[in-house]
Amino acid sequence: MLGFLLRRLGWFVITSWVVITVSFFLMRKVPGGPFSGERNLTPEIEANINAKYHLDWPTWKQYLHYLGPLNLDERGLFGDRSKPFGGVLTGDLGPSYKMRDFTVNDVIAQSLPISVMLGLVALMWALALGISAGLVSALRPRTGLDLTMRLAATAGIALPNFVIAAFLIILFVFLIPLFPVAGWGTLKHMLLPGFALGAPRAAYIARLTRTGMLEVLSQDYIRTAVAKGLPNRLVLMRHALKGGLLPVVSYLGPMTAWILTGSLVIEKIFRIPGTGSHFVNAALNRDYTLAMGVTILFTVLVYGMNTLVDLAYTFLDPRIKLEES
Amino acid sequence: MALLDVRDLSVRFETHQGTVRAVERVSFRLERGETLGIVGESGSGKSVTCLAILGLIPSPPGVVESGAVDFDGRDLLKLSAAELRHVRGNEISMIFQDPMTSLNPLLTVARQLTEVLEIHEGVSHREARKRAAAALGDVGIPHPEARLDAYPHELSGGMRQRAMIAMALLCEPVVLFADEPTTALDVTIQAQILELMGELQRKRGTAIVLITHDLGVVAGMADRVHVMYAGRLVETGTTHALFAAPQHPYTRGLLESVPTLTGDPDAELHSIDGQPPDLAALPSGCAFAPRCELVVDGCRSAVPPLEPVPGADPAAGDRRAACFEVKP
Amino acid sequence: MDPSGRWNLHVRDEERLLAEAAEYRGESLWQDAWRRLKRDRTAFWSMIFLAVFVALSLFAPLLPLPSPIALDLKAEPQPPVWTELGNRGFDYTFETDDDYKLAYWDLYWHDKRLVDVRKAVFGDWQTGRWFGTDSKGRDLLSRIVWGSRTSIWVAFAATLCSLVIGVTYGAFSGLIGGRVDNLMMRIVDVLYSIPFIFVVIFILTFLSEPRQDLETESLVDKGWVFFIVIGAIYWLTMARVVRGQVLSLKNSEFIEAARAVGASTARILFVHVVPNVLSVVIVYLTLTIPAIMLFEAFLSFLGLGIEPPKVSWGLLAVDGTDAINPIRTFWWLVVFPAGAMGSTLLALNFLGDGLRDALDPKLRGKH
Amino acid sequence: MNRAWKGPLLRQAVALLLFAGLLAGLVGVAGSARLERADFVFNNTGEVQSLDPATVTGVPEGRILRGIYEGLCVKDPVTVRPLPGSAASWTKSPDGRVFVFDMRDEARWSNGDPVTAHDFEFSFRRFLLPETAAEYSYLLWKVVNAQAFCTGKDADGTEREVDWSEVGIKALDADTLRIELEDPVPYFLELMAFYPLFPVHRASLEAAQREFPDTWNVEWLKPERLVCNGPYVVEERRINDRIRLRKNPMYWDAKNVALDTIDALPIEHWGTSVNMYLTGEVDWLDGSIPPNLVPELLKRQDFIPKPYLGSYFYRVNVTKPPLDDKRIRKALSLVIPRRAIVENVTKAGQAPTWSVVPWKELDPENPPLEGEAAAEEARRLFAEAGYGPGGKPFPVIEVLYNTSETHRDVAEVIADAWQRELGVDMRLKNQEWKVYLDSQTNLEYEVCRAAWIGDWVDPGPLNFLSLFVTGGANNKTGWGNAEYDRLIAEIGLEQDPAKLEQLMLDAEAILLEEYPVLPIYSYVTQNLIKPRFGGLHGNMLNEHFPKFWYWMDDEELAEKLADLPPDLQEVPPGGPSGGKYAPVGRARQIGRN
Repeated sequence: MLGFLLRRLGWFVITSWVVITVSFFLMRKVPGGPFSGERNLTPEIEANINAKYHLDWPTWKQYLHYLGPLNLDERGLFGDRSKPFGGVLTGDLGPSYKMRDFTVNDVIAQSLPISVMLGLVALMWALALGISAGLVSALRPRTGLDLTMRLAATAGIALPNFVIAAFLIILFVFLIPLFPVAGWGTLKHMLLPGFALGAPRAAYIARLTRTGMLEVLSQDYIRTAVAKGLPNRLVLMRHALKGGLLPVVSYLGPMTAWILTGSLVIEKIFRIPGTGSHFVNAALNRDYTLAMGVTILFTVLVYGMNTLVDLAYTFLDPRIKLEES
Repeated sequence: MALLDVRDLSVRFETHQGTVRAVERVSFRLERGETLGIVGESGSGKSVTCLAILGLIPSPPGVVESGAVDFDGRDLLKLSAAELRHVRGNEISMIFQDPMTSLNPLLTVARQLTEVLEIHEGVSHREARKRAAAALGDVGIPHPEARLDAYPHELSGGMRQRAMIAMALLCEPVVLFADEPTTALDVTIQAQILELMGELQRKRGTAIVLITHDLGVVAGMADRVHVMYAGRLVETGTTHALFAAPQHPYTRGLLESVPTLTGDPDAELHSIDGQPPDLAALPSGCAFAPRCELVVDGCRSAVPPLEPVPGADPAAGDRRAACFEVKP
Repeated sequence: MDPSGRWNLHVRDEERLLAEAAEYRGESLWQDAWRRLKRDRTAFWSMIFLAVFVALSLFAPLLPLPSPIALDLKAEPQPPVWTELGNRGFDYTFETDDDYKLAYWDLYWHDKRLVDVRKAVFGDWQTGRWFGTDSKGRDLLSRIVWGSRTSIWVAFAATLCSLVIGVTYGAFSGLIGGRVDNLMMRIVDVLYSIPFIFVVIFILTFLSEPRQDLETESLVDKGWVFFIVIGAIYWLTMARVVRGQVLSLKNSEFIEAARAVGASTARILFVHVVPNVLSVVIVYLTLTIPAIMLFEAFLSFLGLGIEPPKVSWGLLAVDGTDAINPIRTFWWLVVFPAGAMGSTLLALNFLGDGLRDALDPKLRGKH
Repeated sequence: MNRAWKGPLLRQAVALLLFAGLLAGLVGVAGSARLERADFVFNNTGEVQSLDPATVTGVPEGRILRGIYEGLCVKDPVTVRPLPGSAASWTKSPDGRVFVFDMRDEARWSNGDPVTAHDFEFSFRRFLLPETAAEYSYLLWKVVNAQAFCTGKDADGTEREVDWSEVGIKALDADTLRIELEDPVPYFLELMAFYPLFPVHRASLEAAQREFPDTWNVEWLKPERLVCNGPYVVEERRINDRIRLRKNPMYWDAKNVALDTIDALPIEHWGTSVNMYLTGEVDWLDGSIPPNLVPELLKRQDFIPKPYLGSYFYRVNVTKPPLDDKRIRKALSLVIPRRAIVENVTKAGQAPTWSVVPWKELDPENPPLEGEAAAEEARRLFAEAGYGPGGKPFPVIEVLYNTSETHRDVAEVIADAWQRELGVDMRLKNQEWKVYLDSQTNLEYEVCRAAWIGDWVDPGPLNFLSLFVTGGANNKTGWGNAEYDRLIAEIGLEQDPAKLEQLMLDAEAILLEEYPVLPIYSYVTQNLIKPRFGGLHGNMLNEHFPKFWYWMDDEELAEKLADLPPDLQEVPPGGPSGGKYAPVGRARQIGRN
């Protein structure tokens, strides 16, 4: 177990380094900078700004500066102590260029809990809708109920989520005033966006559930369970469900990543201050540090979630050993 | 009266390739405490027969077309789902071929054993656990208490089959279907398991239906043997009589293809040419006709009925065969 | 004694059996799949539906539709009219290449010929305002049909691209195995950890870098390049799936048996591996196309999608959602585009499910 | 792995605990984020970049900063002319070069410190310091020696080190600030009310620098540390969620401030913004309205567009043949269907314009050519330049615009007209914002969409004319004209309003002859605001001042509605029915506005 985690950590470090390096240099190659705007800056002012944020340094120097607690700044550790930040290795992701009153750490600390909440609500919707649709489809194929559930679950990947969100708002805010139109704060605020975000995932979960259940139901041990005289309910709940839902568990890792980066549309429409919008806005605004920060966050989350999923697997499936991922 | 009386059981499967007649008008009786061997190749319908008796044929595509199964004054084929559940695992148990896949890999042995008791006898979890441990001990698993919390993959193949047997016998059923119980095991383990089954049978008087393709197993265990081919019974009799004087050419072929210690080690082993028939497109006559050395014209047009072997020793039990060429 | 139950089998039979099995897998896999697909009515009708849609979009220039770009500025979008079947309003003449641009945009040569045929057959007759018009007076039906070209074909091209990369990479990794396989899969892991949306924005900005010369001179369409590049990003999953399939096949008994009886590598590859991988790939195809179509819509939402005057379903969907609100709803702007997109994607998904079932070896023989 | 962990009981317990924890977290987070609705909520359209007045440039920032700081001057909410702010009065030398501001004695920072001339000297110095990197620092370059202080160079490029003592900004005492300019700046007092020149509180800034040597430039702006001198202070700030302003009790004119709390929400999505207005969760939208809705909104009492000092135009890259030919540029301008665009695309009452100076009244004697006449003239010019039927083939022209629906729509209409009337093969090119800016600056375009909003009302045209001096940072067309440059320079020096007017007309005439830009329409403000809300007026700069905001009571509302055209559709008025007035009472509040 320890060995597994250490190996994972090793790969995580390598992966993050590659990701950071690639993104860093890629970002500097993109035309436009964080401070270009509708009003052109005179060269002198631009020089002032570039000096302040070290954008006048050669890229490799900026890169080293970004990476680690290296004292490259003449105003740095031994200067007037106004160094902008300590580098990724010290856990400091630097100041945001666009939201200048916040450090990237602030931005993530403020938005991540909200995204996690939204993600959880979305996850619940997706699981509830997806698993029930998948079960119906596996157990009662080709019935009216099956078709209805499949339609409901598949609708999520049949329409862009902004269309779904727009329909939801018209329906449940204006025609039947059940929910607030947008914003964040109470559980009521979370249900609609959570649904809109979870709906596309429901379709995948339904499909995974269905396949997993079909696979499990064709196993010999299900026949054994029936031959033992167990009632259907018990056969399903105790013997089939656990194995049938294993594929869903392994899907949770990638799903987290999707919910974080894919929630931009939902965040915009429902005005939710989550991380999703930073992924796109940081890139569009050329907010170098924020963009790097969310990239690193993403890598951490993807790795963390996948490791968690692997750990969960050992709990759910006693046959699996943590040899190597 | 027989403990279990199967009459004219027919099962078909509706598949895209057409109707597969897996079991065709099979009748047999099982007496209290005896062991009945059913022998045949894969696909001859022997497993389906057992599954049909317990109502375990998946439907669709399976359909139990006709027949009756008298058990304890009830027709098992007409029982409601709840009544049938009460029979399964309680009065009639079943052991499957592959202990590897027949035990749920995600649940502990204890869980899989105790649930039988909890369902059928409504005992408390603690009590069930105690009895499960005892049952594991009975089937010869050492340190049963410790084994209870193991997962199936942590047991060896033989241990697993022992656990399966323990599970099947927990509620002391009167009939045990053993569907190829030793096929997936090593030869030495096979013998142990068979011995165990025999011992338990002697102790509890359970009647066993032993399904196998292995004539050696049948010879050692069964009181009587039924041979199946392409969904039909082709020959019946006591083990001794059948092995001594096989009547049906298929039975003969089976016996000749078993190597014996006493035979000539250099002689080429006999084999039955050809393939088992496609059950979806059975020939109109005898299903064995295309492979039969004794085939005559009549074989290809009519199905030979299962009739008493003329002149058989009455001590040979219900000695019957389904072949036109059986001569007195 | 052979534990598999084939106790009456002799070794010399094995080769013959294998040949039969190979035939069974290679040929009758597809027959079997086709038959099962036909049985799954949802999937079957989805397929028919898609075929019709694809044909419509392929032959869009042939259809007597109004111009998808001709502006007819009015203060508001016009609602559908179902009383008028058509009118003689298609008063374009197509003599020089530039003439096509008035009614359409830069068309490919074959599309221009189709337009000629349409003009010859229908003259200036065009359909009426069946689906209403958008906020700039353009015929919505025509835009949906022409938009399907962008959406369907772009998604198709992107998927194909992801397929080529993914299958090559995955199969290579799986077949070689060992350290190379390990390394190649690690690379995929690293790529998975880069937020997808970043890569897209990078590509986008690189593509929108000022390089008009290159674009006007060549026939390379930015939109196509863009979506093909997107396809190139979608290959990660494909590579994993294919590798998994190849690995499991590589170790499967029948391949080992084929190798044991001396079948050549090429034969093993084409008779045994390709058909099996192909089934996975086809299923993946029906799932990736919707994903890319939705992604196109997402980009349109961000305003980064296809460029006017061309249309895509994503663009229409974005315009449509702006048109539903409590003050004033132009329902046709959202109902028709969303309907077209939704039904196509639903059909693709149902077809994907159906194909999955039909091609799944585990489910073979059942239904 | 430890066997004990696999015991079913323990695993169930762990699962249960995890689930319970999740649930608790869910409820916890859900509860903590709640805030009571503020007295007034508006859509600030985007996240505020910073609360540091020196470094910000955007419209959303302006809306907030005008609430929490007060410059030497403030602006009249209706006319947007300068009024006394932190300075109670001022004197201007006859040559317009020296201003002496007399500070308001009762002005206080939110921590009770008096607002002094030294605060302003400190703030202006900070504004000009290179380390501050203020984007707007050029606004003060006309102050004596300021440019050299800021950039190390004089206007003519000679390098020069300058000490602050040599710069023409001096606090003579706590009460008096003297500013000396090199050349007169006609709009200097308006600058003093412009948000980049708002003051910052020196003591709290320096305290933060001592306390957080690394991160002070983030820390000193945190709501709990930020000291302001405006009518409001920042109470709470959540990224992408809201900025909550609370009335500043220390503000010198607090008795005239009506609202206790104001929420500014950064709603980017237009549909959401309108939806929130309609459900009453937001009281004011400034723009951010889907164009499709505009015709419908124009029928309502709460949407009354007013002229706005902004201009929408197309820049032409005059360095690219054939666009270097002014006949071609003029022809392109002639056939732009301006009326169709404002009526059917923008729809909110924007006015077609033929000059880059917005809201220019047309000469009734000599109206601009339109319709078929314009098209004919354009074709004649094209033929004259050697293009058109029988002439040279005209190359493909690319219209560059940044990603936005309105820009796309306008571009489509214009491209359609050019294609139809002149046979010019148009290609629309959409670039993501930052790339678009880059392309414009580097002249990597042929025709591109642009807009400019004025910063001051007097002299208004100068906002726009000064863009196009040769080599100007915001010229971006490659166009230059010596006579034009001379005229613009003279405008700066001219003190006589009548002569000033004439100079501007002369300069404009050159632009109208040369067409480096193709004017399209003049902006209107698009404020969707609850009818009950008072003190917010649609002025030329669309600048609004929280200090004056209040809610009307029913009586005043009825009076206001009676003044509106009677055919307008009635809408929910919003706000508390009893209104919400400043402590001085209703009569004075209304009287003041």
